[in-house]
Order: sequence, then C-alpha cells, then structure tokens
Amino acid sequence: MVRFLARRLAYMFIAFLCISLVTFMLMKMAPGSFFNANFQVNGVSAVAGSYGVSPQVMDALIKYYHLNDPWYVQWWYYVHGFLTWHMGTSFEYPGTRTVTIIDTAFPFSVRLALMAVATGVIIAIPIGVTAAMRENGWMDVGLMFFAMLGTSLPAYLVAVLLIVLFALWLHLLPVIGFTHPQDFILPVLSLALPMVGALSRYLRNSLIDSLHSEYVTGVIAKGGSLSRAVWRHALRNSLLPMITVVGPQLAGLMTGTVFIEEIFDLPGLGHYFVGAANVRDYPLIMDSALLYATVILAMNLLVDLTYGLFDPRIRRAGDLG
Amino acid sequence: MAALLEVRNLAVEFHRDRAVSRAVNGVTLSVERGKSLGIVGESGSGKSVTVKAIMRLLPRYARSASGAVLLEGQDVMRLSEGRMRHLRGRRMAMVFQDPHAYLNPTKTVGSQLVEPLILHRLAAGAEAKRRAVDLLRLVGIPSPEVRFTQYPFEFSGGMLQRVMIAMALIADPDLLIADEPTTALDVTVQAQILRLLRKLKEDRGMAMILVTHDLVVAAQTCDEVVVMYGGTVVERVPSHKLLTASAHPYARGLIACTPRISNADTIPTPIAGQPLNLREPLPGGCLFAARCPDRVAQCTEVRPQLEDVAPDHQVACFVAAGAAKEGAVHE
Amino acid sequence: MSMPTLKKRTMATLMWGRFRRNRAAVLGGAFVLFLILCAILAPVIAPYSYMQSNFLATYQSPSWQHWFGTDELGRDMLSRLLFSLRTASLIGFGAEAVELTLGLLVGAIAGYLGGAADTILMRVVDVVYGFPSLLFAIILVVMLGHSLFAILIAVAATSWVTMARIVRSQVIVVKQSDYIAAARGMGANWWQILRRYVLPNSLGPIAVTVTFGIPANMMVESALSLLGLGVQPPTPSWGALIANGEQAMFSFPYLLAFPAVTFAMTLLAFTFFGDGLRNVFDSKSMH
Amino acid sequence: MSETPLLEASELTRRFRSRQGVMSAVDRVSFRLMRGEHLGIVGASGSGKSTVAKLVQRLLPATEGHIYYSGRDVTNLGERALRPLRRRIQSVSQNPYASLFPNKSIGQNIVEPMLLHRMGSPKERMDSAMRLMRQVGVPSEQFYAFPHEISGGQQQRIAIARALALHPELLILDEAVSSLDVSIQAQILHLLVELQGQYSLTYLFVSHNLAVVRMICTQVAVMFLGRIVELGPVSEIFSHPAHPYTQALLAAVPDFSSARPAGADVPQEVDSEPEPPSPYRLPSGCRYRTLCPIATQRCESEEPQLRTVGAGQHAACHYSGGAEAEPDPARTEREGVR
Repeated sequence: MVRFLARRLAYMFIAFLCISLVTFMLMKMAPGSFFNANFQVNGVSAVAGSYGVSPQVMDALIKYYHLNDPWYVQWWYYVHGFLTWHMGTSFEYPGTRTVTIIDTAFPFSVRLALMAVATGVIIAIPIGVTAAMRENGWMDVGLMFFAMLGTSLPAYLVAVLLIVLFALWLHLLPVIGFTHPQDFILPVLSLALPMVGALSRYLRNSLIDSLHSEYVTGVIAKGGSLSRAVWRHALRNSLLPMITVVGPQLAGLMTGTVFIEEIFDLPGLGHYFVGAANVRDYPLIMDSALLYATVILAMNLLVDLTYGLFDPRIRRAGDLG
Repeated sequence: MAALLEVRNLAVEFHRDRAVSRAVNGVTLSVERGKSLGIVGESGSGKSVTVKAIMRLLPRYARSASGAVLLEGQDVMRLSEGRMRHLRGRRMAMVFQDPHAYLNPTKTVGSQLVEPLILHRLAAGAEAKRRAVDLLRLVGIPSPEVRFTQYPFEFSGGMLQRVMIAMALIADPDLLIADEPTTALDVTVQAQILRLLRKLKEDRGMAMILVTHDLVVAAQTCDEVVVMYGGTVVERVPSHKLLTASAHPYARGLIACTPRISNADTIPTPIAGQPLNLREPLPGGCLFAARCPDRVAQCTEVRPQLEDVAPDHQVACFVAAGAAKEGAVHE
Repeated sequence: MSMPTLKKRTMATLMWGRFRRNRAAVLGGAFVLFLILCAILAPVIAPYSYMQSNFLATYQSPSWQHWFGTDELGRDMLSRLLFSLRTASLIGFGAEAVELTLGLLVGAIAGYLGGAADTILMRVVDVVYGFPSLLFAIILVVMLGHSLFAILIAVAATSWVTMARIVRSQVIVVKQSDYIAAARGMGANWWQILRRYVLPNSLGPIAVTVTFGIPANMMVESALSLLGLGVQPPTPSWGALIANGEQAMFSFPYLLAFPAVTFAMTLLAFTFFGDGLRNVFDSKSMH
Repeated sequence: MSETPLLEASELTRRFRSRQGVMSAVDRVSFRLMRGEHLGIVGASGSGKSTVAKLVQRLLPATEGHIYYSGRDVTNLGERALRPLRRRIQSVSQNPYASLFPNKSIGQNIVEPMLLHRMGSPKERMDSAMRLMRQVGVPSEQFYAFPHEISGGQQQRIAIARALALHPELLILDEAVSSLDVSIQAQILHLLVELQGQYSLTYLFVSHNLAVVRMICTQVAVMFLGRIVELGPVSEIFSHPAHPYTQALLAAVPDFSSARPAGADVPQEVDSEPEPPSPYRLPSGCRYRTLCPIATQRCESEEPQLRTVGAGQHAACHYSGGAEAEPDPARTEREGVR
C-alpha cells in the first residue's frame, strides 16, 4: 500500500511538472506580454500606464519578475514559488501577492464546488435508487427523462434557465450577491443539477445491473426484501464505481465554477483567472492553473485510493505487496 | 403421507421485447418430507425456472400464468411478498450453480452467512456467529473461524459451494433446493459436494430438490427423479429405475446419449433434431413428437398426460403407457 | 450446384431495425440531421444577414417579419441563431474530428501493441487528463487569438484523451476476445486483424463517444464565447447570444429564451440520439 | 518409431508472472502425436490443459521447450513463416459464440479463412461454405443468419465448419463439446468421428470430461498443475490407471455402474475438501503429494519423472507399476514416525 502510494505520488509530481511546463511554454510562446503588449501595442497601457511607468521602472519590473532570465529559470521560479507557497506578485494587481488573491478567492470556489457536490450526491442517490427499484415503470422513465435533461445541459445554461424561472417569473431568489445563504441557492443548484443528471443515471444503471445480478437473488432467496438487497448490498457495490464518476465531476466542477462565477458575478478564483488570462497576468495565470491542476491530480489520486480501500480484493492484495 | 411440497400444473411465461417465451408449460410434481427429488433435463427444459418459480425468485418480466405451488397445503403463489419473505430462507432455502456469483463480493462470507438468522430473527451477534462457525465445520470447512472473516474471492469454488450450503441450512429449512450445485466444479469436488448433500439430507430429515442436467448425478443422489422436456414433466421415476427402466422415449434417448466412462468404446446415439424453440408457438400434440423415434399419429394431435406405468412410476407418453397396460394385461 | 436465393443481411440492417424501435432516438437523430442541414444551408435559408444592423427595428418582438425578433442593433435573431448554429457545428464536428483522429491513433496503438508503447502513451494521457481543461482552453484561446481555428484547437486540446482511453479499452477488450484468437489461428496478419475484426467490432462505443463528444464541444465553445473568449463579433455564437440575452432578459426575455431553448434542444437531440446508439451497440441487447 | 510425429512437444513450459508471483501453467510437458492418432488432454480446471492447446497453436509464446510440426521446429517461427502452417492446424474452442466473428453472418464466418488465404473466387468460396454448412448439419439457407441468432449447438457446428474450411491436418478441440447438452454433444461427437474419416484429421482433444475423451481419443495425457502425470493409450489408462491422481479422477466420475440401488448407502462422514496446492507455492518433490493417499518421504524430496509402467503407458509416480511398486523403506519409515 505504501509502495503504491509512493509510486502514485511520484507520477502525480511528474504530471504536475509537465502541466506547469506546458502552461508556461504556451504563455511564453503567445505573442505579446503584459508589459510590451500594454506599451507597444496599445501605446499607453491602461494598467501600467496608470502607474506612470517609465522605462527605468520597466527595467526594474522586468528584473523583479525575472523576465530576462533563461526560460527554465523563469519556469522554475513559478514552480518553486508555488510549491513553497511563496508565490510572486500579480502584474495586474501590483503589490498584491497572488497568494493573497488565491487565499481569498480559492476557498470561495472550493466552497461552491463542495456545496454543489454534496447537493448533487444527496439528490442523486434517492433518485437513482427510486428509478432502479421501479425499472422501466413510469416513475423510472420520468425520472430518467429529467436526468437526461440534466446531463445534456451545461451548468451555465441551467443557471440561465434557473434565473429565468426563479428571479424573472417567480421573484423568489436573488441573482446577485454572495453574502446571504440564499444567494448561494441558484449558483449551487446550477452546478448541482447537471451533476444530479449524470450521477442518478449512472447510479440507476449500475443498481439495475446489481439487481439483475445473482447475488441480489441470493439475498432474496435468504428471505431478504428488495429494499434490503438495495440498501445493504447493491448500493454499497454501486457507490464504489460511482466514486470514479464523482471524482472527475468534482474536478470538473472546480473549473466549471468559472462560468457560474461569471454569470452570478461571484468573487471566486475562476473570476480572477478569466481576468488574468485576458491581460496576460503571468503569475496569476500560472499559479491558479497550477492550483487547479494540483486539485485535479489530487482528486484522481483520491479516487484510486478510495477504490482500493473499498474493494476487499485490492485491499487484500495490498496486504501482500 | 402428505407431500411437503406439491406443484400443480405450473406454467411460466417470459414476456420481453414483445416476444413470449414459454419456459414452463404445466409442471406437476411433489416432494415428501425426508425425501429427495431430482429434476433432470437439458437447457431450456424449464427445470431451473420451475424451482425459481417455487421460491418466487423469477424476474419481473416472468408471468406465472397458472398453477399452484403448495407448501404443506398453502399456496405460496398467492402469498403477499411480505409473507413470502418469511418462507424464503426459513422454510425453503436454495443453493445455486455459481457460488461466486451468488455472494456479494464486497462483504465477508461470515456476514452473509448469518444473514438468514438475522432476517428471520433467529439469532444475532455472537450467537449467530457461533452457529455459523459450527455449521461451517459441519460442512467440512477447515479453520472455520478464519474462514468466517474472509471474502468470497478468497475461496475455491468447492469451498464456496460448501459455504452456500451452510448458508442455506443455517435457518433449518424444511426444503432445500439445489440448482445445478456442482455444474461449475471439477469432478473430484463434485463427488464430495454430492456426498455432503446426501448426508445432510439424511441427518436433518429435510426434503431436497436437486436440479441437474446429469442423469447419473440425479440417479445417484436422489430417491426419485422427474425428467423434463420443453417445460413439462415427461416422466417421474424412482431413481433406481431411471437408468435401466425408464419408459419415455426422451428419457431413454438422454440415457443413450450420456457418455459413460465404463462403456465408452462406442459413441452414444444422439437424439435426432434440435431442442424445442420455446419462442415459437408450441406444437399441439406431444412436445417431443418431432424428435421421437416411436411417434404414432396420436402424438401430434393430443398432448399426453402423466399416466401410471407402475407404482411410483408415471410417464407422459401414449406409446409407453400403452405398452405398460398391455404388459399388465398379459400378466 | 444450384445456389439457393438468399436474402443478404448485414449487421447494419439488424442495427437499424433495433434503432428504429427507440422513438426518442429516432426523433433526436432526425433533429440532428435537420440541424446539420440548417448549419450547411444557413446562408441560403437565413432571411436576413446576421450582421446587418437596422437601427429602425431594434428590440422587435417576434413577428412575421422577424420570427425570433431582433436584438439591440436591429439584427434578425433567427438569422443570428442559424449562423451561430453554423459556428457551433464547425467547432463541434471539427474538434470532434481532431479528437477522433488523435484518440484513434493513440488509443489503438496503445491498446493493440500493449507493453512499453501502452505504458508511455497512457502516461501522456494521464498527464493531459490532469490538465484543468477549461482553464487550459481559456489560456489557449487567449494566447492563440480568437479565430475559429484557435477555438477548435482549444476545445480539442484536452478532450481527445477521453477518446483515446475509450478506444484503448475497447481495443483491449476486442483483442482478448476468442474471435481474435480464432483469426490469428487462421493465419490473419496484424493488419487484417486490425482492419477486419478489431476496428469493426470496436466501432460501437467509439460512435457513441463521438455522438456525445460533439455536443460537449459545442458546450465548451459556447462557454468560451459566454466569457467573451469565443469567435469575435459580429460572427454570432450561442454563448454570446445567451450572454447578450441575459443582460436584457428583464425587458426583452425572448432575446434570452430563443437562443437558450434552441441550444438546449440541440444538446438534447444529440443526447437522445447517442443514447439510442448506445442501446443498439450494447452487447447485452444482442441476445 | 521411425515415423515422424505430426506434432511433438518437447519440455514445453509456459510461465505466467502476476502480482502473486510466477507460476508455471505448463511445466516441461512432452508428448508425441502421430498422424491419425487422437490425443486427449484431461485435468481439472487450472491444470494447464488449455494453455497447452494455445502453445501448440502458437497463440501463446512458449517460455521454454520446443514444438515440432512434422519434424520441423516451429517454436520460434515468425508470423509470416507461420502462415502456411496455420492452414494445417485449426482449432475449435469451448465457447463457439465468442469465437465466431460477431459482425459477420455464419456463412461469412466460414468464408473468412478462405478469404484470408485467398482461396478460390468469391463464388467458389460461397459454394464451399454452403457445402460445409450442409456437411455439419446447418441448412445453407441460414447463410445470412448471425451467430447470436442460432442455438449453441448450431454455433459449434459453424465453428467446426469454419475450422475445416482450410482443410487442416490437425484439429485442436479445446473443450469443444463441454458447454453442450448431452443430446447435442452426442450429435457433435458423431460429426467429429465422421469428419475425421472424411478429412483424415488428427485431433488434439482437450477436455475435463473423461468419458468423452475415452470415446474420441486413442491416447490420453492426464495433467495436474501444469505437469503430465500420466500418458499413454486410452485403453490402458482407463482400464488400469497407474497414477494416484488418475485413479482419483476416474473414481470421481459419476457412472452408470455405480448408480445407486434402491434404498441406498448413506455416506457416513463428511470429508473436508483437501485444498490443492497453490500453483505459486508448489510443494517440494511431487506436486500431488499433499493430496496423495500413498505419499511418502521420498515424494517430498524427489520429483517423480514420467517413466514406463506398462504397454506404452507412462506415469510420474514413484510407486506406480513396475519394479518400484513394492513398499519403499522410506514409506515404512514414515509410518513408523507416525
């Protein structure tokens, strides 16, 4: 188990380096940078210009940001900064370390994503179980139709439709704001509903496979009821593969919040990222991209580990090796 | 002596994808307390569906069109699902063909073994475990305490089949139904499991139904055998007469084409033709008529019913029944 | 010897028969076909130009002249929707073609060869799988510019790995099947095996993935344009139309409703069609 | 013995590596199969009998040892050089449905090998496919039926017809009748006997069913955990098996002669199942000794090799047949210790 973990962590680190390298290269290869784009393309930069940057200051800035060093030094500067959590200063928000931005914005995004996943799983399980226990009945067909709607619509479209429904017609919920609990209902629902669609469909199909499998017949033959077979046996076995679905969903949500943050004007990291990409704020782009990559990689690792913990076959094999 | 279980004219149809499959077409059989009944037939004969219908374990798309399944006179087909649950595992228990498939792979063998006790509120906790471990020892599993905490994948097929047998017996049922319990096992293991089943039946005085495609296994293990073809019983015969004195042409054909190790220099005589296609409408007369070497005109017109040809020996065949009557007259 | 007259049947006829019974899938498929036609014929059937503004007819409610109304510049919404369908289809199908090519190549090589080639390729796939795909697309679009081609690359850049994984696992399943062993036993060489048996029998899940991949690509495209990172105006795109409609939704709800509903219907049509395909190819339904 | 065997395996070994370690699925297996003879390979599941079939067909590479075909070493031939050979060796596997091409009709399945070897014109191929179909007893009107539309028995007939399409010399039947009902099994066995005469085939017949092997084969090899423990003519081995494992195997087969008379015997005790050794951790010496009723200390220290115990009969047991059959000093010693 320890060896397995060590190997996975090593892979994870290599993947992290690759991702940082590719992101860095792309950023560098692109025409224009924060400074020369603002100076040479636009004449006077909107941002840098407002600080009255002279060529001397520019030189100082370039030096400060290591922009004249060889590429690998610059790259390492980002990676090292990220790994030691001593990240550099944002271009766009001079004087503000990206750590500060990340520190306030990232927890916000994480909270949003976690609330969405929790909501999604809590709604999806009863829907999946209900549909599976009434396989091909009208309840099943109806629920799965709505689940299909959920899977085929992106979160932001759901957000728009929810806004139309709750804010425009019913005047029930606020659309803008992020201070009161009710402000979060629509954003969380927008993220959760597409997930409910995917998860409940998955759960239903996997439960039905279980319900058709012999071991459920075995439980019934002992005198167990269908609901015991579902809750005590089949659900447990279906939740296991569902972890592999939830993991990437959660990772996807982390970036999916970008659009929701835009639509509802929420101060999450995605919101900052879009701004940073538009003005080529290298440090902020690099650091948030690396952060997201780390989260996704960690999530994938977690999925594998959980899988191992739940499956006795893998767990026992782990004992041996 | 009244039968423990009596099945009367049971019929089961499967409706799926707008197609009808007539799996069981009127099965009548009975088992007495302390006796064992073998149900033999080839795939598609309806033997497995019959016992699953007795336990009411058929999938939802199965329709039991008619008939009665009487357990000590009580028709289980008319029971509510809740009442039925009290019977399953408690009065009638079942052992299946593939033990690895019939156990939940993610739970320990022990937790599944005590489940009937907990479900039927017979025992729980340490008491349930003690009874389970005792039973594991009884069915011949070495170091049962250790085995109790292991998962199904840590068992060989033969070992796991012993666990399944223990699980079926733990609530002390009146009737044990074993559905092809040794088909997936090697011959040496098969011999051990069959011996175990016979021994347990004797010791506990319960009734047993053994479903198998192997006539020799049925003849060696059971007191009485019914032979099925096309979802009907074509012959009911005491097991000692099965291999030597069976009367139905299908039963005789099956015996003739079973490879025998003692006399294997000749290739067995096959039964002509293809098995019945249950998705097509059934023929009007005898279901076996199309493949039967002894067919007479009557066979394609009227479906023969089980008739006595000797005490305890019944056949659904005009020719065989006729011959028996003649024999009786001549005597 | 006389040849009995036999009616030739192929797998395709069997599958069509099975597909036809799923009404939702047939409807979805028909709608997808209709959408493709609309996208191709947009310049012919659009009643107006998508960029021609008319300041005398801004914010017109739906009418006989303008079925879907007009926007703040007086542009015909139906025409703009038709052209945004064209944009979405170009990205949807174009990016899917890129994904399919890359995924088939990588997945088939990894799955078929196995061993070191498989390990290396799958490590690469794992790394790409770790990429935050939407952020990566955003970076790519910002860096490469907002051309159709850049968006296409941005959409396909990370999503090909899904295809590669599916192709690989499918190829492995097929490769281990008894009929491939039979083909080897007959003396078929690796190319014959790949072309005659592995690919035809891997097609099902790949076709299903493609069917679900196209609307997924459309979603990414519209999401990018929602952020203002899509194709540049005046070329219309669903995301931009929806973003636009959202701003005016309180006064002119039809500006939001039409693009949102058409887009949703398009995505649904693909989903239902894909679901039908999956049922057809599902090996369990073969029996 | 001057004749060259059609197929010869010499010290054939196949090892598999897995998480649990290394195991020899097939361990130093040697046999000779003469043209017109039929060799049956029997054993329990996991004995390596199917692996032998795959090895001689060159579907799996051998770890060690050699395969000779008509005297020619084909162990390391490349795929291209193997191609003409493949025409002469064909196989039918246990699961006909899985081995037929699912995307082709049953007729096209039979055409396929001819197509691969560019035999005849399309018309000729179709004609001979239909002829083969009729020969194995499937109406040629069903040419365009698909494998999933016909019964298991029919599928096996088609698989046999497909194997015959290339006119092979050696037909490998890997549990080819095991999944069939007895009435269909008997039909297929008849078909096999009939075809063997017509095409002068040599069969390598892998099966766990001893009765079927006895009917079809002239020679039999009994395998236990990767080793051949007994080898010889069917008539000898079935009438007086020399190896304790063969004896146990034969005793376990339910048979007509041992059918229970009325009011039968009741087994007195429940035997617990002796666990066969793990293929990853074989016992020292003889690998059957932990299950063997006559095992001694010698069996623990010395691995028995196949040796002649009768007319063409070979067994890998220190105590079967021949001069060494009388009690060994080591054995009495063991009993003394007990």
